[in-house]
Amino acid sequence: MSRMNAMFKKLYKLVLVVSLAIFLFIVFDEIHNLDNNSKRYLSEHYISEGVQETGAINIVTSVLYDYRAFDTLGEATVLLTAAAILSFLVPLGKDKMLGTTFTMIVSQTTKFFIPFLAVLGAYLILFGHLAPGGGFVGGVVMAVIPILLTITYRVEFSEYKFKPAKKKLAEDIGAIGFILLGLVGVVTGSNFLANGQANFGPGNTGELISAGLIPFLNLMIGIKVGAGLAIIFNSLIKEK
Amino acid sequence: MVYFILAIVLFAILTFYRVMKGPSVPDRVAAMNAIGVMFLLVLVLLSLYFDRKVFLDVALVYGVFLFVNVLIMAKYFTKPEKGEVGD
Amino acid sequence: MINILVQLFVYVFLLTGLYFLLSTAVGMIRFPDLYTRLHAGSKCLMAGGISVLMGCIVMEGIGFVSLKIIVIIILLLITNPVAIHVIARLAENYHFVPKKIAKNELDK
Amino acid sequence: MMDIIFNMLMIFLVITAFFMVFTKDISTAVIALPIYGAILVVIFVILQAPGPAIAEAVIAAGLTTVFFVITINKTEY
Repeated sequence: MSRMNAMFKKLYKLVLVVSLAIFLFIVFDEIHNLDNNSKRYLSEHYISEGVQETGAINIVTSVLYDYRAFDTLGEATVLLTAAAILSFLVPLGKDKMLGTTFTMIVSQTTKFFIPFLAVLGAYLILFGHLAPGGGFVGGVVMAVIPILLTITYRVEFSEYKFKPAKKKLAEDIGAIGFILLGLVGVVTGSNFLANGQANFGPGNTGELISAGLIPFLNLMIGIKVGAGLAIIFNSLIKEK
Repeated sequence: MVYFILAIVLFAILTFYRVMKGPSVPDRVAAMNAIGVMFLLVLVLLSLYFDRKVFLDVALVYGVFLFVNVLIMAKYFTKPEKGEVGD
Repeated sequence: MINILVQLFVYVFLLTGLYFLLSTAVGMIRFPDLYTRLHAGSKCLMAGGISVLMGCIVMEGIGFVSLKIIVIIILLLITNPVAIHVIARLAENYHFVPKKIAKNELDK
Repeated sequence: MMDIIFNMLMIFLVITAFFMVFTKDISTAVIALPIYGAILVVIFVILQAPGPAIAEAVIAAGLTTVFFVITINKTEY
């Protein structure tokens, strides 16, 4: 009887998941029907006019940092809150987690690997408006450097190389710089975080310094995300 | 060209058997590493097939994070599961 | 003429890579032990991957794209052996005794 | 021909997701998570969207796994 009961429970779970999937498929097929042309006027406008209005070739970046820049500010605030609360709740302590001991091969490889990571992250951040990538992705790649140092050596070495006070300062610079760059739009007489409307000189599309404020916003988001994720990781790995 | 991509995806599905079956954690991590490298090759071949060099950045970033994944799994999966120590 | 030769080289490289990737998949399924599976996951996988990427370089010719593929090859050559080495270090915690080899060693 | 690859990848995605949900061990589910991310990256590249693909490669296949592994080591499983 108990085996029958267990089989029934397993079957119940499977039927539940399958029916939920079918329900979601029907609902989303009804809402996001791609053949329906009348609901897509906004994306048509982004695709056809986005390059002339903002000056960035990458349409995703032009949406994230120009049309919907306020949402990006909200996402950055979420990360700032998480890093602040984690570093407040786990103030000090040592790395006492169990882990396999690594040999010298891994540490030497990490030494070779870190400059490559720095170049890749800088490329992703600086070319955010010309190629896929942008501030968030480049910031995460930069945050891998302290994570690798923490894994292969100890937390003490990682915090000796990248001081916690400096990381907090970098995160604050990123958050405040984003808002100050947004206030430039108000000074010139248009909206907060306005780039295309305020006419900041889109420049020649396709060059490195073009698209007005978007490269600087990318740089600020990159600094902020990198420092914040490094703080979160080092706070998670320490214990009382 | 498309047939090569199809074949590599098939090999990745074959290797996923070891992730499902494998008796211990290191088996599964090694199979995960193999599947990741195969999908990296698929990404490079797709970027040549569509003739857009932008897609090579995706392959590069994915390779970096595959290495970080394997490193951190090997560092912090240390407690053996009960009753599953063997070959 | 030279076009046909380039096409031939591309097919040779890609087919060699596919053979090694197939042997990786078969080895991952069929080998009896953890350490032999690591053997399949390191050497055969790297041979297949480098062959496929060399085929891509030959197909593309000299340029910016092939430079990026060379960077990917160097990345794989640095990271994958270290990854396998680290997995072997992880296996030390579990105290594996490979049955088939250990019996023969103990009998002697 | 690309349709066949796309459908195969979708079936593989569903298999990986079901395996992640229904497996008994937590560490096995975490090991299957980067594979799920890799399949999604390839699907996004086939759909000609490099921006979401690179974000997926960073977040789902990278950061989420790192934080899950640390959290599992801190718990008693």
